[in-house]
Parts: sequence; structure tokens; C-alpha cells
Amino acid sequence: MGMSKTGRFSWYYFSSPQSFYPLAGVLQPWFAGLAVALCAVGLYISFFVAPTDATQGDAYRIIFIHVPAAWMSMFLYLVMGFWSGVGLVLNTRLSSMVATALAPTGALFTFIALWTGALWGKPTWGTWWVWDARLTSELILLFLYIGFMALQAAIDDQRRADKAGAVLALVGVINIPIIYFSVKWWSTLHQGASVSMTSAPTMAKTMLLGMLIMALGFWMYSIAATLARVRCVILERERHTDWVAAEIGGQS
Amino acid sequence: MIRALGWVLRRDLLLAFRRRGDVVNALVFFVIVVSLFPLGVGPEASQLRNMAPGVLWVAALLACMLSLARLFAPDHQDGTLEQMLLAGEPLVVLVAGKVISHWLMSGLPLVLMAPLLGLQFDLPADALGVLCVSLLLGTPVLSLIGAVGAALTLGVRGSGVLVALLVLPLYVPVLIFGAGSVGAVAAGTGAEAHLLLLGGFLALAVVLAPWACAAALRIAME
Amino acid sequence: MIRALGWVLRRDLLLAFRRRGDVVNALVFFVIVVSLFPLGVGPEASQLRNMAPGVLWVAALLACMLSLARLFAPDHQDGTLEQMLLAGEPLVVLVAGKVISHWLMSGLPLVLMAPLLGLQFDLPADALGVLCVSLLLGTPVLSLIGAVGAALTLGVRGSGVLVALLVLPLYVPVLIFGAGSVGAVAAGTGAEAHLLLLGGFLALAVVLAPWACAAALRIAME
Amino acid sequence: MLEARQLECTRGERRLFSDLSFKLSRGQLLRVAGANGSGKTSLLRIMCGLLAPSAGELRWRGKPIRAEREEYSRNLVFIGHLNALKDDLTALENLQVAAALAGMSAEPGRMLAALERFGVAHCAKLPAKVLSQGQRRRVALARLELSAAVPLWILDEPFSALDVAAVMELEGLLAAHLATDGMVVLTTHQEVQVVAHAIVRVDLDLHTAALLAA
Amino acid sequence: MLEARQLECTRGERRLFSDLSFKLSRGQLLRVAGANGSGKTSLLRIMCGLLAPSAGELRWRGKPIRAEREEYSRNLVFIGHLNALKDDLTALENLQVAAALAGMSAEPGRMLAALERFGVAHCAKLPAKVLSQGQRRRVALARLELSAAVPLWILDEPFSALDVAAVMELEGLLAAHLATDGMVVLTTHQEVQVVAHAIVRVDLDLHTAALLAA
Amino acid sequence: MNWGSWQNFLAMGGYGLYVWGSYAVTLVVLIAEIVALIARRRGVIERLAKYYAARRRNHETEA
Ligand code: HEM
Ligand SMILES: Nc1ncnc2c1ncn2[C@@H]1O[C@H](COP(=O)(O)OP(=O)(O)OP(=O)(O)O)[C@@H](O)[C@H]1O
Ligand SMILES: Nc1ncnc2c1ncn2[C@@H]1O[C@H](COP(=O)(O)OP(=O)(O)OP(=O)(O)O)[C@@H](O)[C@H]1O
Ligand SMILES: [Mg+2]
Ligand SMILES: [Mg+2]
Repeated sequence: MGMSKTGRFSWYYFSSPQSFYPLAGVLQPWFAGLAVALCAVGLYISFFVAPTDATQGDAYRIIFIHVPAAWMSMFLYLVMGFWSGVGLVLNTRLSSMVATALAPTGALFTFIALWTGALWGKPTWGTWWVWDARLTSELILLFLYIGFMALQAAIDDQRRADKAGAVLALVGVINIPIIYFSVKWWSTLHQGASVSMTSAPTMAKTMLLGMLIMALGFWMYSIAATLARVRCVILERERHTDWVAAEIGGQS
Repeated sequence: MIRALGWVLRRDLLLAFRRRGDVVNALVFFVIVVSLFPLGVGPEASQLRNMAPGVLWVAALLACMLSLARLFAPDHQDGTLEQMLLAGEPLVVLVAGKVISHWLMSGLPLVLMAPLLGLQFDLPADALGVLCVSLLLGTPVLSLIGAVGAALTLGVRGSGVLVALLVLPLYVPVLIFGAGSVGAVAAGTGAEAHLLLLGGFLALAVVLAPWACAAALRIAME
Repeated sequence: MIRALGWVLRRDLLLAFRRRGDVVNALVFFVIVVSLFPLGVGPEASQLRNMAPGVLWVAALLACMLSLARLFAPDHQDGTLEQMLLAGEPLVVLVAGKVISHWLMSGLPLVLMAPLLGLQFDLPADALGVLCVSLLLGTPVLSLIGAVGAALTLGVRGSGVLVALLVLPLYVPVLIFGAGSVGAVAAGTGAEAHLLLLGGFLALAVVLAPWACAAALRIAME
Repeated sequence: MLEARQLECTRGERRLFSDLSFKLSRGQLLRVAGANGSGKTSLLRIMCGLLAPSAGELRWRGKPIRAEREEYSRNLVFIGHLNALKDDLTALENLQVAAALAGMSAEPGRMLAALERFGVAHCAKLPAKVLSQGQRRRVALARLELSAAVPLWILDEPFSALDVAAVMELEGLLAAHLATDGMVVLTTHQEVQVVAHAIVRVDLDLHTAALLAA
Repeated sequence: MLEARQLECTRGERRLFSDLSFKLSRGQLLRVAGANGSGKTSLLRIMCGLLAPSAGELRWRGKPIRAEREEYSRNLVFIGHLNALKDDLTALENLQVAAALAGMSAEPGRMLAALERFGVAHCAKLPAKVLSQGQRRRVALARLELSAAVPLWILDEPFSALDVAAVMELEGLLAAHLATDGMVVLTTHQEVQVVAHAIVRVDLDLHTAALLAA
Repeated sequence: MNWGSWQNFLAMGGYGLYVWGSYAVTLVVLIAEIVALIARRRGVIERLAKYYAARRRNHETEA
């Protein structure tokens, strides 16, 4: 598997849905397992290792899902934009399918970030929602995901749906830096970035560790979910091919 | 190329002139929305003044968004769009022509009208100036982004909402900075930063949107 | 007769379902307009609360007005309207069917959605109730009057603005009493008088508008 | 049954025809001929009551058609240039709505049979917008199959966009309608091969010519 | 000059045709035949590059048409089902815009001559929406008169809605184009009387039939 | 970490509603996605199996 006729490993081999389908099937349980393990460790740290925060009390424990979810929401959009772009330029069907498969999971994490943020806002800011820059732009991100899915759902022709979605995703990518830097540009209620590559982290080591592990867990989860969804998408779209017929129908 | 752009522009403006209604449309809509608010909200001057930038900008945004429906759809229906794709000119150029004419017909009138309406809300002179500049920078961005949305949803089921759904998230930053700039002047802090950012958006949109739009049109016509 | 009315209704609802967009259209527009305001105006709760009835009613009015464009125009374009005139049923009945479906698709969703949006603006419970009732009485009037305007301007150059100009003067009283009723509750004076007047408008419109509309359609098709 | 008396039609600045009189009885086919722009479509719309003639009048069973509009409408089917199909409804749904509005039963079985007759039964479930030009025309014409009981058929270029098979089908349908005492009014630039008890021919070019000479 | 290699077209769930190959050289006319819904319009759109075939490719002067889209576009005129007229512009303005976008001079004198050739010069100042169906078609076809220098003409049902005089006029124009080494691709349900160095005929019904049998 | 008792753990220092509200909804949403994915896969396979069966029948009757 993964070898071309000449015996060398080839990326092109896996860019066909037919060969990617079984590969995804093999990888998917591994990522799922990793996700479960990492989340379990992360949860343990977040509830039993990390100390109570001096100013916020235990409300801050929302951070262990809020921040990883917010990260994933943006990261998945970037990945989606990337695969959309690849699909648009190289005209590879699989890339478009991956982009399609990423959207629901991305939207989900966006929703989680919003929800946990709102629940965190009530005890700390005294309100569920403010029209603050980061909150608003995260909401916009949710709309972008929904717009992507709605556009693809509204177009009957598969090829057109892929391409139109890709253009939209690429245009929407511009929103990501806006979300990320929004806190810098507007000075608002929401926390500025406290994890950065350049300066030393300002939060407690254990907190950071918990957050990073949870983020890794969410990451693995996203991969697993996306692989599972890609497999469905592949089957649906390739139903006219003989290999799917052989895979499902026993014979063609 | 420039000649083709000129003809597209000329045609659209002529058409707009013939169907005068449609041009005035955006403008009348803008005026109506802005004038209805005092009727609905009540006549307190200070409250109206506070609302003014927001109301004006929201109205401009809606006026622009609504006129998007007529940007490509009529051309699509009567077969002119096909002919544009086959024109032998780069599609981006023709798209640029259409976007410019859209702005001239829906954006520019708003910019010119805004100070008058601002006066109605008792905005001070410097705020009026900034309002105009912010609209001048912002409405072309609305037209440019809107064109991409309109092209993507061309002939699609329920395209009316879809275009709103697709385009609005991208409009919001423009709205926030646009209304924010006027608010900033009113609040005494300078509006330069806001306007600079709007200018940045405009530059970005001018460079990217026509290409995205042309690509979307080709996709839509398949 | 009732059967024909039923079929017109059924067809329009089916169409609306197919182009789900267009139904959700009015609703999404309503939600968008209402949600954009806080973005433009800024987040002060008390100011938002004061604005709320006006914003909600203006948004409802605009949503209704904009959907008028699609009330008869598509039927006119694809020849269905001709067939309706030749259907051998009284035209008033068919018109009534179309107006009802228009209200079901553009008015009713607003009525149902309004309380949720009112919550965003932190309106108290009794004000929310009155808001709903006032919309329930008011939006059918908007549809009925709007249908006459749409019929009068069918196929006319620049019909978009024209319809707005024709229809708005008639809409304004509805807006004032509608928004006024919510304001009255908030201010502690009762809303009964306002609501009664709205009910009166509705009765009048139900009796007169379909006839006017049918007559206008016949004239437009000549 | 149907009688035109000194009809005249003016559009904009142009007088298309004037002093046009004819009679149509049961079993007769009226073919309106004339060059492009001579006013055939306008005449047909006048005959439906959709357009008012600038002079003259039309009588149905002796009464002016304007007098009893709805009664008259129930006696005719009009299929114009436009197919009156809703792009987003399926072919079947389009036909059902048309039948129901014309006061007929909209039972799917009958509809399918009508579509079958015009060879578009396999498209019954497709939205009208994906149909080809000819298929759309066929769906519109399927209404005729349901309207055997309606005496007067008014058809504007019914053969346009149809392929040979569909043209023959339609000619058969028209002949059958005429044979059962129906009446057909049509315009077409192609030659018609319909057997009729009598073919009345109105040539609008002659009427315009007469006018210009006068 | 124009070569199709194993074209295949799938719309929705239906495969319209497959394995379609043909060649068209100078002075030749390609007539695409087939029943309603057999895919003629789809094929023409593929030939214009407006639709991507689901398999196969088209070559113009040896190069795939997708490679040099704009270059190819300059070598063809396409007149589809739709007339591409703006209702609110006059016939003359419509023609001017079309000419200008095709990179030709939009000088009013030439435009009027072209309209004259199709007998609609007297409508030049009328907005397209008041024109009759046939007059609209004539205005659209007037573009051909301006496009003698463009080698490839692709026409979808060009004769529809035309009266006899206009059909003859168009046939003459096509013959002249073919005689000066032009190429014409057309679909029509009527018989064509055009003299051509050779008439290539593609019958889509056969291709569908072949497919179903396989 | 020492929460002392279940009560304390659930109370989260008085922020139980918010913390558990967040975690619970996250869990529910993720599980919903997993369930939806499994259902989708089942649905696809079922639909395709039917589709192929019908296709096979057609082939057989043709032959
Ligand atoms: C609905 C409301 C909220 C939304 C949409 C939201 C959104 C986001 C987003 C998108 C990020 C990631 C950005 C980045 O890493 O730079 C983030 C991070 C964060 N959020 Fe929120 N948030 C919300 C409410 C809150 C609340 C109420 C708090 C606490 C008072 C909070 C605290 C944080 C913290 C500490 C981070 C990590 C920042 C960092 O270290 O980089 N958020 N939020
Ligand atoms: N989404 C779809 N699903 C199923 N069939 C489709 C779809 N889109 C198009 N079709 C079919 O594709 C065909 C398109 O045909 P096309 O318009 O090319 O026909 P044509 O040969 O030009 O016919 P005509 O003579 O009527 O103009 C039609 O049969 C139509 O039903
Ligand atoms: N406002 C107007 N001003 C001038 N002429 C007009 C106006 N409205 C319509 N016309 C003319 O009236 C005629 C309408 O013709 P109609 O559509 O009845 O023709 P037709 O015989 O059906 O032609 P075709 O064979 O092309 O369908 C056209 O010649 C058109 O130019
Ligand atoms: Mg005609
Ligand atoms: Mg065709």
C-alpha cells in the first residue's frame, strides 16, 4: 500500500479516493484512541492537578475546553481553506472531499468555543454576551462555516458545489487573522493572548500543560471525525464506480 | 481590455439610466431606512445622535446587500453572462466593470447622500466628514465582497438568503470600523486608525475580489 | 373557489419550500437587520432597550417590503400570471391565496422570531407579549397593502422604488402604532388603544385590499 | 361560436392591424399567419381577453367576451410563448397546479398519462429548470391532453422547440380535438398538417398592407 | 480545425451521450441532430467551453480549448436559446454592446446595416422588450452579419421563431460564411437548406442508443 | 487534587453551573457528532446496498 509500481512510496497514490478510503479506515481508530487517551489525561490535569485560580476561583477551569476549542475552530478553518485551495488549483477530488468533511467538525468547535465563552462570561464579566471584537469575530467564524455548508448543500451539481465552496473558504480565510489579532486591535473585555511563541507564558505551568494536552486531544478527535466523514463522503460520491460497488454491494 | 471594461460600464450605466428606478432604489431604500428610525424609536435628540453612525452604516450595508441580487442575476437569465464569458476578454476585466458600475449606482449615491441624513440626526460637522470618508472607503469594499457572494450563489436554490449568509460575515468588520470611525470622532479620539484599516480592507478587496468573482462566475456557469 | 385558493396557496408554499431560501429570506433579513444594530450602535444595554421596539418594527416593515418584489414578478415573467387571469376563477380569490401565502412566508416567521430577538435587547416579558400581538395584527396589513403596491408597479420601469414610495405612506401608520404599542407598555401606559387601532387597520385592509389588487393586476397585464 | 368584429390593435406608435373580422365555428382551425412582428401574438392575446383591442370586439356565443370574463376563461386554454412553468417545481407538480387552477382534477395518474403522451413522463420528477427547451414545451403542451373538454384552444407557436416526434404527436392531438367539435387557434411559421373540418386563415401581413395603402 | 475526442456528458444522474468524436474543417457545417432532451444544447455549450465535458476533450487548431480560453473565445460566436438582449436597451444599443464586447467596432452605421439585413432596422430605436419573439431573434442573429471574420459560428436553434423570409436570409448568410471558409455548428429541428462544402451530421440519439445497448 | 467530597467537586467553588454546563455541552455535542457519523455511515451503506441490488436486478432482467 502506498507504493507505486516502481516500488517507491507515492503521495499521488493516496490522492485517489479509492486508495485513500482503506487508509482512512486503518488510521481512523488510532486517532480516535489517541483522542480518548489525551482527553482523559487532560481532564485529569484540569480537575485534579491544576490549582484553583486566585482571582477567578474554579470558574477558570472552563479554560481547558474553551481555549482548545477556540484554537481548533480557527485551525480547522485554515486546514479547510488549504484543502479547498488544493482542490481548486489541482482539481483533485479528494482534497475537496476533505474540505467538505472538515466543515461540520470545525463548526462544532466554534460552537463549543462560543458556548463555553458565554458560560465563562457570566461569572467573570457578569453577562453572557457582549458585542466585543473577539466574540463577534468568533460568531462570524461560525457563520462562515455555516455559509460554507449551506452553499455546498444548495448546489446540486457536485463539482460546482466543491469549487464554489472552495472559493468561499479561501475568501473567508481572511477572517482568521482578524479574529486572532482582534484583541490587539480593539482593546476590549476579552483576554489577550497569553500563550505565545516569543514571550514566556504568563500562566501557571500546570494550567498550560492541561490546556495543551486537551488541545492535542481535540486535534486528534478532529482528525478521527474528519476521516470518518471523508469515508462517508467518498462512498456517496463514488457510488458509480466499480470499486465502491465491490466494497458495498459484494459485486459490481 | 480597457475598452471592454468601458463598454461593460457604459452598458450597465445606460441600463441603470433606463431603469432609473433600480439606481434610485438603493438610495431610496437608504433614505427610507434611515428616516424610519426616528419614527420607530422616538424623537430624543441625544439618543438619535448616539445611534446615528450605526443606523447610517447599517442602512448603507443593507442597501448595498440588497442591490446584489440584481448584479449578475439578470445577465444570467437573459444569456448576457454567457456572452461575457465568451467575449474573448479576460473575465476579470468585465467583472471589474460590473463592480464599478454597481458601486457607482449603489455606493456612490449613498456617500453623497449621507451627510444630509447625518444632519437630520444632528451629527457635528467633523463627524459628518468622517462619515463620508468612511463610506467612501467602505462601500467599494461592500460592492467587491458582495460581487463574490452574488457570483457564488448565482442560480442557486434560495440564493437570496445564501448571499446574505455568505456576505454578511465578511461585511461585519467593515461595519464595525466604519461605524466605529464616526463614533471615535464623536468620542474625541481620532478616526485615523479606523480609516486606515478601512483603506487596508479596500486595497485587499480590490486586489483579490475580482479574481475570486471571476472564478466564481466560471464555476457558476458550468 | 376555495379549492382554487387552496391550490394557489399550496403551489406558493411548495415553491417556497423548494426555494427555501426565499422564505427564510425575510426572516434572515429580519434577524440580520436586528442583530447588526448592536454592532453598529455599540453595546450599551439601556440604549439598546430603548431602541428595541423601533428597530424590531422597522426591520419587520423592511423585511415585508422587500419580499413584495417577489410576490407577482416571477409569475409575471414566466407566464403563470396570464394563466391565473385565465383560470376561470374570480381573480380576487387567487389574489387572496397569494397574499395569504406571502404572509405565511414573510409575516408569520417574523412574529414567531420577534420574542427571541427582543430578548437579545433585554426587553421585559410584557413588552415582548405586546410586541408579538402588535406584529400579529400589523404584518398582515403590511402584506395586504404591499400586494396592491406590487400589483400596481408590475413590469413598470424601476418598480423597486416605486413600490416603496407607494406603499410606505400607508405603512407608516402601522409602524407608528406598532412600535408605539410596545413603547406604551414599557412606559407603563396600556397598549390596548394602539392594538385596537391596528385591528381596525387589519379589518379594513382585509376587506378592501384584495379587490384593489385584483383590479391592479388586470390593468398591469393589458 | 367565436366571432371577431373589426378588430384593431395599436402598440406604441404602430398600428399592427385593423378592420380584422372573422368567424370560427366548431371543428374549425384558425391559423394566424404573418411575418415576424406583424401582430400574431397580440391578436391571440386579444382573443384570450388578456389585451384590449384598440377598436372592435370579440364575441363568444354571441356575447362580448369582456362581459363574462370568467365564464369565457373556463372555455379556453391558452398556451403562449412562455411555458408558464415554475423552474423550481417538478414537471408533474407544474402540470398539477395548472390543472387545478383550470378547475380540473389534479390526480397524479392522469397527469403522468398526459406527460407520457408527450414523452416526458421520465422527467416528471425533475425540476423544470433542468429540462431542455423542448422538454419544457412538451410539459406545457401536456395541459392540452387534459383539456379535451375545453372547446377553444389558443396556441402561440406551439411547435417551436419541438422535435419531429413531438410535432406529430401534437398534430394528432389537434386533429382529435377538432374532430370532437373543438376549436383551435394557432400561429406558426411551420406548415401545419392537421385535418380539420375547415381551416380559416388570417394573414396579418395583408391587413397591415391594406392599412399602409389606405 | 475543431476536433472532438470521445466526449461524454452527464447531467444529474443521466448520461446524455458518450464516446462522441468528430472533426470539423473549414467550409464545413456540423449539424447536431437528436430528439428533445438528447443533449444538443449541452454539446454546443461544451463546444463553447461553457460546460466541461465529463470526459474527453475538444481541440481547436490542435490545442485543447481549455488551455487558451480567451484566444478560443475570440474565434467563435455563440448564439444560444437565449437571445442575450437586455429588455431595456434598444435593439441598436444591444447590438452595439455585443459587438464591442466581441472586440469589434460598434459604429452605429454598421450596426444599422446589420439590423437592416435582418429586417429589423425599423425597430432599432425600440427597447428590446416590446419586440416580438421573432424580432428579438433577428436582432440576436444580426451579430452574425458583423462576425464574418470570426471563423466558428455555434448556433442553437437559430431558426426558431423566425418567419420564412428570415429563415431564407439566415440560410444565405450561413452559406456565404461557409463559402468563405468559415465553420458553422448548429442544431435545428427543421430541415436546413444550406450549401456547404460538406455537412457533418452528429446524431445524439444514436450515441445514447449505443450507450444503452452496451 | 483534593476536592474533599463529591459535593465540593460538583459545586466547583460555586461555579458548578458554568463549569459543568460547559463540559456537559461539549461532551453532548461531541457524542452527538459521533452518533451522527455512525448513523451516516450506516445510512450510506444501506442506501448503496439497495442501489446496487436494484442495479443488479436490472442487469439480470436485461440479460
Ligand atoms: C462567547 C464568548 C467568548 C468567545 C467567542 C471567545 C473566543 C475566544 C477565542 C477565539 C480564543 C482563542 C484566541 C487566541 O488564542 O488568541 C479565546 C481564548 C481565550 N479566551 Fe475566550 N472567548 C469568549 C469568552 C471568554 C471569557 C468569558 C473568558 C474569561 C474571562 C475568556 C478567556 C479566554 C482566555 C484566557 C483565552 C486564551 C487566550 C490565550 O492565552 O491566548 N474567553 N477565546
Ligand atoms: N440535474 C439533472 N438531472 C437529470 N437530468 C438532467 C439534469 N440536468 C439536465 N438534465 C437532462 O439533460 C438534458 C439536457 O438536454 P439539452 O438541453 O442539452 O437537450 P437538447 O438536445 O438541447 O433538447 P431540445 O431539443 O429540447 O433543446 C435533458 O434531457 C434534461 O432532462
Ligand atoms: N411600444 C411599442 N412601440 C412600437 N412598437 C411596438 C410597441 N409594442 C409592440 N410593438 C410592436 O408590436 C409588434 C408586436 O408583435 P407581436 O408580438 O404580436 O408579433 P408576432 O406576429 O407575434 O411576431 P413573431 O412572429 O415574431 O412572434 C412588434 O412589431 C413590435 O415591434
Ligand atoms: Mg409572436
Ligand atoms: Mg436545446
